[in-house]
Amino acid sequence: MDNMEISKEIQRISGVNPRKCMRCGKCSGTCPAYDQMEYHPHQFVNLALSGKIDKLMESKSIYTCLSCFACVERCPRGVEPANIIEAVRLWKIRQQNQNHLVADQIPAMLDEEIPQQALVSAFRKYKK
Amino acid sequence: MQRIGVFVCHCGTNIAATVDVKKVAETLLQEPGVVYATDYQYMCSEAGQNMIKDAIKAQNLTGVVICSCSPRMHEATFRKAVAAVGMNPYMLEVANIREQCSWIHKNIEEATEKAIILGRAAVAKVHLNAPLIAGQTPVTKRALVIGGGIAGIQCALDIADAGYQVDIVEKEPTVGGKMTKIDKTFPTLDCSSCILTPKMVDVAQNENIKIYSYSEVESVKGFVGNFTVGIKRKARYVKEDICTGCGLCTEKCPQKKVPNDYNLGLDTKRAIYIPFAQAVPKVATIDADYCTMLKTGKCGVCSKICTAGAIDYTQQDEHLEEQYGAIVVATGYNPIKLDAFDEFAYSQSPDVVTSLEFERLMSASGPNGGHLVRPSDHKEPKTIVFVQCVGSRSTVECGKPYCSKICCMYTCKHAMLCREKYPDTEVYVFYIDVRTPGKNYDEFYRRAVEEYDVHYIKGMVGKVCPEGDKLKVQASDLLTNEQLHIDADMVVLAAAIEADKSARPLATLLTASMDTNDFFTEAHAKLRPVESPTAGVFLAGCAQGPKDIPETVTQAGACASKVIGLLAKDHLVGNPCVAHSDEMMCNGCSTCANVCPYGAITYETKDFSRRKDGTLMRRVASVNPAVCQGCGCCTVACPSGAMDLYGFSTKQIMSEVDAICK
Amino acid sequence: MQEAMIARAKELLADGSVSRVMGWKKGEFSYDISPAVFENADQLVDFVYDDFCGANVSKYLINESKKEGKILAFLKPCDSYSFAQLLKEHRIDREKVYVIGIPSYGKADINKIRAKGIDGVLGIKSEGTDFIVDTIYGEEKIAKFEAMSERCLTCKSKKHVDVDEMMGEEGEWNAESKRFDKVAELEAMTPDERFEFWRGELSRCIRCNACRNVCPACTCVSCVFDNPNSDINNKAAASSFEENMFHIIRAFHVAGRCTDCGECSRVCPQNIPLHLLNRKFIKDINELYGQYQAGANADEKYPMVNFTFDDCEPGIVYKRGGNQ
Amino acid sequence: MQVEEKEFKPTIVAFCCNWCSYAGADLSGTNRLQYPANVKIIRIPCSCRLNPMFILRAFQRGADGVILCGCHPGDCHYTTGNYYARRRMTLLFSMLDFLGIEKERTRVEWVSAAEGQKFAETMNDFVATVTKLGENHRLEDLRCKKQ
Amino acid sequence: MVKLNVSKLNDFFAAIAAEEKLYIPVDSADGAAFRPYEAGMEMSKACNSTRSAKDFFFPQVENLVNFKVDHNKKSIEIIDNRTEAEDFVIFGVRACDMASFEILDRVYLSDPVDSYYKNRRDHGVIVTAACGRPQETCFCTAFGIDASNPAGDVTTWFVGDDVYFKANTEKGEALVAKVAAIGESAEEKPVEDFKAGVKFMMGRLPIKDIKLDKISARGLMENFNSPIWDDEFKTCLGCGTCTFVCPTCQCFDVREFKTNEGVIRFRCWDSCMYSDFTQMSHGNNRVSQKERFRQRFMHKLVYFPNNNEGIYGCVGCGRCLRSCPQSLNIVKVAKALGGKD
Repeated sequence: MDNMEISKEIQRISGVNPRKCMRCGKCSGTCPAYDQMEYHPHQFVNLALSGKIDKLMESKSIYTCLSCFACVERCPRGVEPANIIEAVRLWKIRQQNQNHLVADQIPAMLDEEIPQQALVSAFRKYKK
Repeated sequence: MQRIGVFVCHCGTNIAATVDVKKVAETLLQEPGVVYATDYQYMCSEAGQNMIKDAIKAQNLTGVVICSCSPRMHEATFRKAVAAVGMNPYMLEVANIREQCSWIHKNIEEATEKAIILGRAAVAKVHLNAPLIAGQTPVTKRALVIGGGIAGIQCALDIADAGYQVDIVEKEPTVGGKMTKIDKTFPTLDCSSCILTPKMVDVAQNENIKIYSYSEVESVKGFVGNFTVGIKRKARYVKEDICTGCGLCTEKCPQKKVPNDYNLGLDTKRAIYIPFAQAVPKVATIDADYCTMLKTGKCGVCSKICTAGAIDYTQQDEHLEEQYGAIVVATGYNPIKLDAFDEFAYSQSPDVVTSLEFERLMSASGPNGGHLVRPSDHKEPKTIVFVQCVGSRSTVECGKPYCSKICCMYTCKHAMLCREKYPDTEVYVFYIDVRTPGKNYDEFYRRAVEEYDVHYIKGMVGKVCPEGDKLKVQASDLLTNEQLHIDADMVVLAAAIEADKSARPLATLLTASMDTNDFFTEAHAKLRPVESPTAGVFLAGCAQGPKDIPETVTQAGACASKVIGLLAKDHLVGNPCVAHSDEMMCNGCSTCANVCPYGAITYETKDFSRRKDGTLMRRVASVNPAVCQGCGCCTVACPSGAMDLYGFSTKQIMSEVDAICK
Repeated sequence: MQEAMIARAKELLADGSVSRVMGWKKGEFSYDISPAVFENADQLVDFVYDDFCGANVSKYLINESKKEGKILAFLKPCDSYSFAQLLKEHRIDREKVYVIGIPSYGKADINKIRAKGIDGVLGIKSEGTDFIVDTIYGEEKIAKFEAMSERCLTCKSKKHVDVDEMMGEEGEWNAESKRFDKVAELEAMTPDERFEFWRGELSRCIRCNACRNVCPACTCVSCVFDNPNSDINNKAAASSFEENMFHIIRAFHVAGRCTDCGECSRVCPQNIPLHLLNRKFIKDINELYGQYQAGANADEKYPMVNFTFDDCEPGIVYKRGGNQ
Repeated sequence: MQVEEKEFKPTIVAFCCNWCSYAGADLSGTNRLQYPANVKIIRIPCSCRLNPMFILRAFQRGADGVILCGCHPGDCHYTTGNYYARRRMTLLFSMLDFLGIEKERTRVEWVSAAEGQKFAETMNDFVATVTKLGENHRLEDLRCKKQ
Repeated sequence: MVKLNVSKLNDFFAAIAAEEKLYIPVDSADGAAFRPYEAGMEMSKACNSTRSAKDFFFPQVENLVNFKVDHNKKSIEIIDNRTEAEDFVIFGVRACDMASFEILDRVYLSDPVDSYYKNRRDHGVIVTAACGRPQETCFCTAFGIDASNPAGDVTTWFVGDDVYFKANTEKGEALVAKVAAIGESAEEKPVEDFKAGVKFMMGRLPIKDIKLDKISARGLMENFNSPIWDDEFKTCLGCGTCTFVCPTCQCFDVREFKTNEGVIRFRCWDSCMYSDFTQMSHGNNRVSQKERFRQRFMHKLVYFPNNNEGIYGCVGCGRCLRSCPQSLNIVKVAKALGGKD
């Protein structure tokens, strides 16, 4: 599958139509984890649209997203950037044995700064 | 039985090359009722027209069929020609044998056969044609303007200048509308009041204009040229003709804690008030919700103090009915409520204001006399953040899907004025797009950026949090791809604008259509932009969609010219191809009225008793031919077939079907 | 029930709140009940309300509400929908009618009893869940549900709309009604099968106009098929086309206004399932334009005089419904 | 048999609204875009003027296909006419289908005054569809057949 | 008298159908209906057909004449499409319907003779069948009709497993001859017993004795002005069901249908229940449904006997009792008019 196809699949899984984005950046303006991220919510949408989803896939940003859904809540066009991240995460999980976090390894990786919500979110996704 | 003449046009070789025109004429001559058939090179030429005219006279024709180009091309020409010799123009039908026959077919045999069939259908239709005479209705030479903002004022002045009577109905105690609240206007930065108040005075002094301030439209009956409008004059408890507007009462009234609408609640007024110094009419009004006398019966200070004796606590709402020929809707706009946008902390901090409130704060007639201070602590703000598109271009429930159009420019104006008056203030404008289509608009915007050093940042503010005496603004800068955190003193929100709440019920009264955003729809988006589809109803200003002042004035002028065009006529000549109801068949079920886009159908209960032994009352429909536009929707909705359309009657269309399928 | 209704009617007549009563009158054999207007208390001796009062009386109120004085009307749930729809179309003066809602647990159909081979019916008595049928050829017994008319077996609502007073218990809207099953069954056929089915049914039509004249939605002063100026008027179906035409146009004219009372099929002397045509429209409307029940809501615009900007295109018909 | 099929030329009635589709048909003429001669156009003021009776009448009188063309939804000269027409035709076609009458014999297309090309294409396609279906038998009236 | 075992009935049908058109009543979705005989059909056991047998002589729609218009010649050609009707046999007509033919004959065969009707009448052979199982809606006895002994060209009785045939006319003789070929000659006794049984049953029917003489005894005007027309029958819907199922209703309307090539003039049943019945240029004489309803029953019970030596325009078949949507019918009218006691 090439990137464009993956992008389409991500759009399908997430139910997000990135063409609805009017590029106002309110999602990024509202994002609490902005500075922890390489790519920011408005870029998620843009990457999904332009088919450069591999960049996002390889980025740690998808794990630093807190899934707080502030971007979803604030978006004036109902684009739902966080759903793209959810979908990309899901996609990665489906790439069997490639990028799985092992639960036992997590404590070593723990960072004092990581918000609790992110941890809970991660455990929810990767508990097995 | 009709005596029909058939005239087949060669159109040079356009038709004759693929259609055997002679054969068409010969064959159609065999049709029942056809007494004359001929062909000619150019039927639309003067010679051709004369041929038709001569034949009508010589053959005593009662109907004419022209086989030629599209009726969209020359139907009017031919109708005029037959009318010149006394035939009713609606006794003529055109069979389209050029665009829909000769030009699309190559085989002569096929094309000729089709031309014959099309001609036969036209003959069949003419058999059932009846002379139609367009109805005439007189025009009441007076216009009503609903809404006394700049749109209404301009429109009323233009109509009055042409010599026609105009009434303005304004729901507020004064005309002037939103423009009175605005400090400066873009892109020239001249003072809003200075250009508006002379117009308000003109309106007040113009003999042709009558102002019903503090009034509302209650009912609308009638149709284009003949509207009867019920107007409610709300009780202001002050006799308008006696009050001199001295304003003494507004200083002495003991009830001081009334929110001042004029300043958008940023300060207070008395229970008896004159909205502002230049109000027209300059008459005091008592706010019944706050007046102690009206609420408890004890006080009466204003009455005692008024030397003119204008105060009347017993005043009641007054209802009157007036006649108009045309109605202009200029109900204007309001900024949306920002309750649903709490991320901007509008309800949490008094220092987060809407742009219109900001206008008042900046205005010399505003609560602080034009000195810009924060509403919370009356300190001068050092950092101001402007947020654009608050609620505009938003497809989520609380927002508006459209661009409010004026925000880019007024925000630019505000930013520029701030920097000019208080050069040590940092001004940030967060934008999605900056839209400056207008004369000198983009230059104005560039000046703000280049000369006044306003920080324009592409990106949206995500949230505003009041912290101490600061407003923490978190936003993204899409160009540098970083998140900004600004400690602002004030945040100004460019709230989306929406149609006034009174517009929807008014549209129902007028049977004028509206779009889903409650803006009035125009008769045609491009070609009839100031007319409503409902004949005689015209649109000016933001009632039709967001507009800035120059555009509003332009539209008001255009609207006035349309109104003048209507009022200049003594009679309106209608389209005779309108619907009509056979009351013997009608059962009054209202189905037709439900689908009529023009409100042309009304009902009355009539007595249909055939013998004197009893009364048989039935509710039956009647169509107002002056309002009906002839779409025919009602004719299909009507189950009994009582409704039919002149010019395209059920029988006529069926006879065409029969002729074609033969 | 019947006695209570008569007593209530007498009460209302006596105190002058109504001057006439619309109800049902007994016939010769206990199943041949006619709708009737009772002018005074004495006439109420013939008043009946039982398992055979299937006739919908709402249409009569059009003329009755034009007369002087108020009329008392007993309406079954299905009648009340028709009544409400007529009000919506300004056909009845609501002020002139006092409506008492009465429950209906399903009405019997004499033809179903006859179809069971029970003939020569003289009288029918209700006994628990059975009917005891007295015939010329002896006594017979039939379970009530076996005798229940098809329309009642697929009843949509036992709940009334717009009544002034209820007698007996108010019922519920029946969301589980299987009323569209037969339509769906036909839709699942091939077009050829459907054509054969309807040819078989409609070719039996004798154009007696019973379906039209009984229909509470057909209230035209003069039907388009009776209007000599309409160009489509006809008295008899002189060709198979005309058989189709009459029923297509009639169904179309009542589309969105038909409350699905089922009278058309009840009265057809040729047993043509005409209600299926109306139900087809109701089903389509529900599926394409959202659930709609004619008569249920006085303020709602009915589907044929309404639209949304994103209604489906007519082309949807090519995609849905029916085998190829 | 094959020969007969080839020779079958269906009678097609096209109802066109005056403001968009009739003008669209004119435009396809102006652009010399060909479509079969068996399509005959009847001008009506608006697509909402089309009574289902007209369609049935056409079939009775020997038409093999009926098509309605109107302004695109939202563009109606009378603002709302085609919205009503859309509902009416949807239900009518569905009913014809329910009675087992070939639904492909009826069609609605929205053709604007600028869409001459679309008009011609639509007509070509519709004629081809109806030709394939053959003669209208299910809604015919034998009395109107040519002897 | 000839008899035939019921099992051989179809052989007999086949023998007739081989030579001419044969109609027998069969069960269908709308009850018993006369259909052209085809091999394997089973004769209905129903008391009577849903629609009456008058359709054979007076069909619902009948083309009278065609006009062909020639535009080129500007001429109208009149095409008389009357042809000699084919011979046909109707089997299983009941006594009431048989009696109805006599009523129709009075209308259509009296001067001026209706040639369309006569044509069919001349070519039809009517085989009647005596009633074996009368229904509660039957009241033919009230009109002096003997359901056990109907007239017709041939009369048949279904007794046990046998069908007995008796020819009444010349046309009938020929038919019975065919039965004789496959059947056997029979005694009259079983038939007489059968008749007695039927008569006994007829005597027990609930509505057999409506007192028509009481109606006749009253004057025409008294009946006409009776209050019952106002009071008791106002729920009549004005549909035409009763007239269309009635074996004696004989009204028709002449209409024209414009074809692609000319005009077909045809007649079709009309109903006095319709608002446009006998419409004249000034409108309609009978303005309300009350008057239309009155017309129908006055015609059957008063006007017709007044003009036809006391013969009523009703044969008591009971079809209208079964098919009236609102169960209003001639029995209720007759009883209301004073025939109750």
